[in-house]
Amino acid sequence: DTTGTSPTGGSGDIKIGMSVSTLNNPYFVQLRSGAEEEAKKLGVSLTVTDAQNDASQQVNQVQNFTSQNMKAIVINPVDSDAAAPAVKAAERSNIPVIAADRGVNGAQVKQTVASDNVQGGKLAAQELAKQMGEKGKVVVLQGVAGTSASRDRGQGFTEGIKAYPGIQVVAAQPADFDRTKGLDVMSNLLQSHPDITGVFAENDEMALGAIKALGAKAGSAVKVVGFDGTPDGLKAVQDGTLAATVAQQPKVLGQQAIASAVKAAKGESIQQTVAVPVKVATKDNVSEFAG
Amino acid sequence: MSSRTKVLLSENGALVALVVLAVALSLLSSDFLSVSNLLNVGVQAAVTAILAFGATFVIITAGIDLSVGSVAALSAITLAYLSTTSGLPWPLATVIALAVGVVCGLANAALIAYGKLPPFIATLAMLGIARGLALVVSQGSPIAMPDAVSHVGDTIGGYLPIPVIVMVVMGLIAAVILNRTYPGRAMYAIGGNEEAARLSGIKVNRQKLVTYALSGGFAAVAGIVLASRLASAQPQAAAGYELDAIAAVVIGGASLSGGKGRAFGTFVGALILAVLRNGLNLLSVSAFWQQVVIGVVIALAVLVDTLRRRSSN
Amino acid sequence: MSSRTKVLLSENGALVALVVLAVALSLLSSDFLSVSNLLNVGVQAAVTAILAFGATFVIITAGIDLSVGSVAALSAITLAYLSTTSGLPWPLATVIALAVGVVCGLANAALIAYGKLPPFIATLAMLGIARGLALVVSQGSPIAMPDAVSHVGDTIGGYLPIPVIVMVVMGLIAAVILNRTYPGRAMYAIGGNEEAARLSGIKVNRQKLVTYALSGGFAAVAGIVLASRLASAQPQAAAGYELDAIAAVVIGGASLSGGKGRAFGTFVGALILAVLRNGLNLLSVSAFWQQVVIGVVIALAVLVDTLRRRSSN
Amino acid sequence: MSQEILRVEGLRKRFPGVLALDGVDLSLRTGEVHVLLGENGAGKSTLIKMLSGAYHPDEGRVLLDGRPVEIRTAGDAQRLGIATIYQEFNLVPELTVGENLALGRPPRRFGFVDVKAMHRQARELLDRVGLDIDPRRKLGTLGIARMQMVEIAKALALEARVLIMDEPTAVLTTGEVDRLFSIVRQLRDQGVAIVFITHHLEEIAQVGDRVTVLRDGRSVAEVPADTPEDELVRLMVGRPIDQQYPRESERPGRALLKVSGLGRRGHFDEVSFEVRAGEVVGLAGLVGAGRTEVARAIFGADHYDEGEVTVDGRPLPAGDIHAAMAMGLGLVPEDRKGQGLVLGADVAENLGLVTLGRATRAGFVDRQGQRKVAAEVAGRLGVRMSGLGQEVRTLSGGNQQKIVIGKWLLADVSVLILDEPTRGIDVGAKVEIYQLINTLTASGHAVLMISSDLPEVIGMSDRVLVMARGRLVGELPADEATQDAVMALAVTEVEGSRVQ
Ligand SMILES: Nc1ncnc2c1ncn2[C@@H]1O[C@H](COP(=O)(O)OP(=O)(O)OP(=O)(O)O)[C@@H](O)[C@H]1O
Ligand SMILES: Nc1ncnc2c1ncn2[C@@H]1O[C@H](COP(=O)(O)OP(=O)(O)OP(=O)(O)O)[C@@H](O)[C@H]1O
Ligand SMILES: [Mg+2]
Ligand SMILES: [Mg+2]
Repeated sequence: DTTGTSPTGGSGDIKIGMSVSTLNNPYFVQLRSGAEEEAKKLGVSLTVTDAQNDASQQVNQVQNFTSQNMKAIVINPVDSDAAAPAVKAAERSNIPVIAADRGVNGAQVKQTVASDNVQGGKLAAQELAKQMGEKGKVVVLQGVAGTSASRDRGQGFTEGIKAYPGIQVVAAQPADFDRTKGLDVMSNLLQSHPDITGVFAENDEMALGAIKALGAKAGSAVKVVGFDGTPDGLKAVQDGTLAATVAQQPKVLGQQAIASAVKAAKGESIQQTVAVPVKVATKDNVSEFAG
Repeated sequence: MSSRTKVLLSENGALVALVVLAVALSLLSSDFLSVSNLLNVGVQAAVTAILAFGATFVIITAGIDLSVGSVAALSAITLAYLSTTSGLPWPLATVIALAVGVVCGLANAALIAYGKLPPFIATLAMLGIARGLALVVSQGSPIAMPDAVSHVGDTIGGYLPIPVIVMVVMGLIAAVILNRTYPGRAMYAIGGNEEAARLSGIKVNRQKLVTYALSGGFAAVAGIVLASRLASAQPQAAAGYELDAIAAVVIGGASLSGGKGRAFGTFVGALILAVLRNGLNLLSVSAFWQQVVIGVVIALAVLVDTLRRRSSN
Repeated sequence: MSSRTKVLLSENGALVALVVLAVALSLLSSDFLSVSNLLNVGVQAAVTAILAFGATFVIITAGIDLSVGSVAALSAITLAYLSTTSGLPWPLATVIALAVGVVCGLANAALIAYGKLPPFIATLAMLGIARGLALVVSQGSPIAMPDAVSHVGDTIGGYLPIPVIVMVVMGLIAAVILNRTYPGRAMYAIGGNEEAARLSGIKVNRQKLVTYALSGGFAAVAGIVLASRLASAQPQAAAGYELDAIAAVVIGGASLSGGKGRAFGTFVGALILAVLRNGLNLLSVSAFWQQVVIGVVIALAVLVDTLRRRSSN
Repeated sequence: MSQEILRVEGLRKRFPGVLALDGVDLSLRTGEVHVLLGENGAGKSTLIKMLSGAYHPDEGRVLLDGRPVEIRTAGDAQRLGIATIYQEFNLVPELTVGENLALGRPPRRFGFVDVKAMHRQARELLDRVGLDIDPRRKLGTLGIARMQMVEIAKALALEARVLIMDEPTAVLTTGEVDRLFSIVRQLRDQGVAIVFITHHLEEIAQVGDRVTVLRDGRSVAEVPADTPEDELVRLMVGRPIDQQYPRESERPGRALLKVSGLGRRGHFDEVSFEVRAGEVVGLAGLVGAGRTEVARAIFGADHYDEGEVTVDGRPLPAGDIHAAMAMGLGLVPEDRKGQGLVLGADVAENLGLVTLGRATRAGFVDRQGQRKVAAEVAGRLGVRMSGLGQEVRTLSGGNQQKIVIGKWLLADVSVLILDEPTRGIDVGAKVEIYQLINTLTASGHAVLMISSDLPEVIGMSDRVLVMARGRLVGELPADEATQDAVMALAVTEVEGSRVQ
């Protein structure tokens, strides 16, 4: 057809739509660039939309993809449960759907490319405990209340930290995945808990804010563990201010999702799940994550 | 031009903007004018439109309701919690969910009418309170909607989406209330000149209760439609929708200083926002540029209207 | 009571609420009243307060500025981009960043004064446009701030935080503008009765340009302070701060219908919000309940004020 | 010999649906008071708004000192030396009196507003118009009459060569009117050219020199100010009016409204009187005597601290407008813009406001029926409008006032309280309103009429009550009520009055 669309990455006749939960967060920006690189490499046309963390807007976008006759859809769900109707709608139009980063509950997708947030939370707990010498007080900086990322990471961390009786979580407060709020909330918590030696932040942005608040204590007296492995986060690991970050390799995630989507669009069979491993980046291994 | 058409166009200048926008999009994208896409737009406008109908009442009285998004979420969570978690029959749960919306509205109105709080503050407080309660009730996790209610998100005959029907019905209700009922006429008088309304025997405080209760009730309906579409009630649903709802009302020709506004205008305003978002997706505008384009088009849409009005004078 | 104190209390009822809140918190948490915590609160209030001072101008003219948060982010990104990425000397980059804020404000005002757009729509459009441009310029990723500028986020002598100083200075500037300059007095006249202002020879459109330009300029300062605190400019910084800024102004005694408002009141309003958030952290209120508590306390704070005012009549 | 300073030729102005001005000529000389006369909606205010820069003419031109001038903004008018007192106040209630007086041109020092100088200048101006109030007081707390004096003082501050006054006396009582006239004469003697609009015909001979009569947007005559009133009326209305105050008294029946010992701290004290069926009771007094406050308290618009009100023998709960209306009370407020009208709504909507409840069945309003009755009342009062759908904001001042009264005429009230009911209404329409008052009392209803227009109170009342400083100081039957007698009572010094 002769649409006036101007998709990014390639001009092949395979059109793929991708709805990203949010582009407000460097993590998902990287997910997108991985996807775009792969699309370019494979010569397919890719349309990326930003759901701005709004599940219903995401449903709208997937519906719009079906009107546009996309050959495959990649959805990075805002919420695993809420994505189901969108996936069903695509299914009715016989468009294969790949879930990236988070799974979809209550509907069948062709493939889930995910890194396990709960698992990542556990790894974060283990790494933090290790660096704290398995004792001391910890505060948790939570993401936006009610989001699945916050829920799963928090849950994993809580489960993981139970294994260390010497470690006590003295406070858990929301900082909305935001660097400024991470700074403010950490400053406030330091007033009531000046003796903490560990911080778990449910994403790198908040961790970086917390490091600002901790000043010289960050990396020495207080160990901060973040989540996501964003460029700024990895850099902080390198500098030694961030003790560790749970890196999810968003670029790999994006690449994998597009590769699978193209296969599905061509009618090739693909695996039910692909797990992109979560890795803990510490000062020792951070160089592996560069790029 | 018949006088009816004239009135329609002069009082709903936004309609002109909507038509221009639709024509432009159908030229730019061959996908836009398909029936299925237009129905899509309708579905996507539904939640904002229903919230905006409720906000229209409030804005006509020169008030503002920032809490509509949160109240929508709280109502949906209430419904899902009561029926799915507590096992109440869904019709009862639905009635209670609607009542929750109305009660939130009444609480807003009580603070405004009797506590003399500025509507901005009272409803900003409710924005936080209702959202917080939604999180508390749901423990931060989505709750599945009962299947019976989830059908509200479906289509009739695989074609006509029920959210569109609900939107149209709520719009008609809003129009009838505004044009034909005592509370509706009182809203215009209160927004136009509260003191004159009071001295004419209108019980201003009581009418404000009605106004905000309606807004809360409409928000509850919007919340249920939203949750039904997703088959799941989300504690974070409709966050930030208050600005969209108010924008729809103002694009539709109402004034935040009160006394003006129509249900039809609001409907057009909500459609403009939905068409715009749909169009940007169809045209694959990059995510970073989308916000810029939305901003520019909203400004242009209202500008068309004011310029047209000025030149016709 | 001296007549000055009386005026201070009667025109700034929010002060009473702030005192009550502070006393309550110091009873509930032994950490609250320490000097270091109070300085913390000051730092955390700074960005909102500076944005709110700018919003005060606009609200006094019966306008509204929803774009302040986005404009703050765009200015900060501009500064960081020009100096870090493009290698411009930081003083020049800073001047350009401030100019960007002012230009955004002027664009708002042009739409409002000459395009006759409702301020809500014009600034909502700018909210999207400025945020979008911030994303476009930064490609969605944070940009490091130049070290020289980042010192704005530091403390003097390891104690006195510079953001607090900036906040106080901006507050004084706002107060002087409002009380002692022609544009300031014109703002009150325009907000109180725009027609009367026009017929008294005030160039209303030109004064609106000044008003929104000031709001944009203040937003740019706020954005730079915010980015300096993090040593990094974030494209998503200050998202949603517009509601906080407007709330601070209204809590401080201004009316959205214009003609009323003072810089000191706004300052108190911003402090109330910051104290509240700080207190919730100190008391470790659970994430789900925080929004409820914030909502309730904001409503109570303003209620205290209106009830006190009513009983004193 | 005075010379021509301002000349208007063939001015034309069209608004949607109305041709407001249809070729107006006017010639103004230095040192004269030129009266503009015309029915409500004749185009007087529109004409002067084109001299003040508020509107732009569609056709025609304005010459100042013989040269054509473009007056695009209020600033242009100020620079040309034209100052205007508008019919509707152009003041900012939230600001202080002093700031209102300096609006748009505050004194400055080093670029900053010099508040001290501003208040000093304000004090001088207030003294000039004889207003003893603190310039630091918020304007919004003043009554209507004193706002009018502030508006006058504000115009004086401009030291203009041409001073335009649109119905400045409409809300003033005799005392202020005298004060105003002495200021006007003084300015005239200094060579200022003054345009003066009024509906009080007796004022024309007192201050005027020449009169231009407008009819239907056209200037139809220019006559000397000592032209007999009958002739002026004929020129203006097109027909003579035989009787200005056509009161037909009835035999008073039982007491419908009874007020006993009413008091509100700081406002009024020990107010007791009754109004009987078929009666028109006038309430006179100086500005600030507290008449409006008493009326509002009776109607339930304000609270009161002591005393009791009964309607037809039944006690009326305090502060409850709805109850007052249910028992048959009505109030036409003095401030039409602030309290009487929904300016942004149309004529039909405003006329139907009071009867909204009555026109409602099962929650639904019979808007068709409402429009029908509204059309009838608008016709009876001769409201000049393009249709029932015209926004009230765009009606002429007098026609707006007719709407405020009209909406209460539609309600079936047993006691109607009128606060300055004929403010700004032309002579012809006034007689129409008086006839309606007669109809009301003839059918056994009662009227309490507050008015600063002494001839009106005296001409239309069966009894006149006089207030001073928040107290009732006397009562005069119709045949004893002369202007002198009323004034003598109105200036009574009240012993122990708690009103400042
Ligand atoms: N902005 C406007 N839009 C529409 N019509 C208007 C507007 N302003 C005035 N008019 C109409 O112009 C006519 C003349 O009005 P104007 O105010 O000049 O009358 P006026 O002579 O001052 O009457 P009054 O004695 O009642 O003050 C009226 O019919 C009025 O309704
Ligand atoms: N809003 C207000 N706040 C405080 N005091 C007021 C207010 N309005 C009026 N007053 C005071 O109440 C008294 C009477 O007011 P007002 O001037 O309205 O009386 P009035 O007899 O109706 O006179 P008129 O109607 O001729 O102006 C005055 O002392 C005035 O200062
Ligand atoms: Mg007039
Ligand atoms: Mg009065």
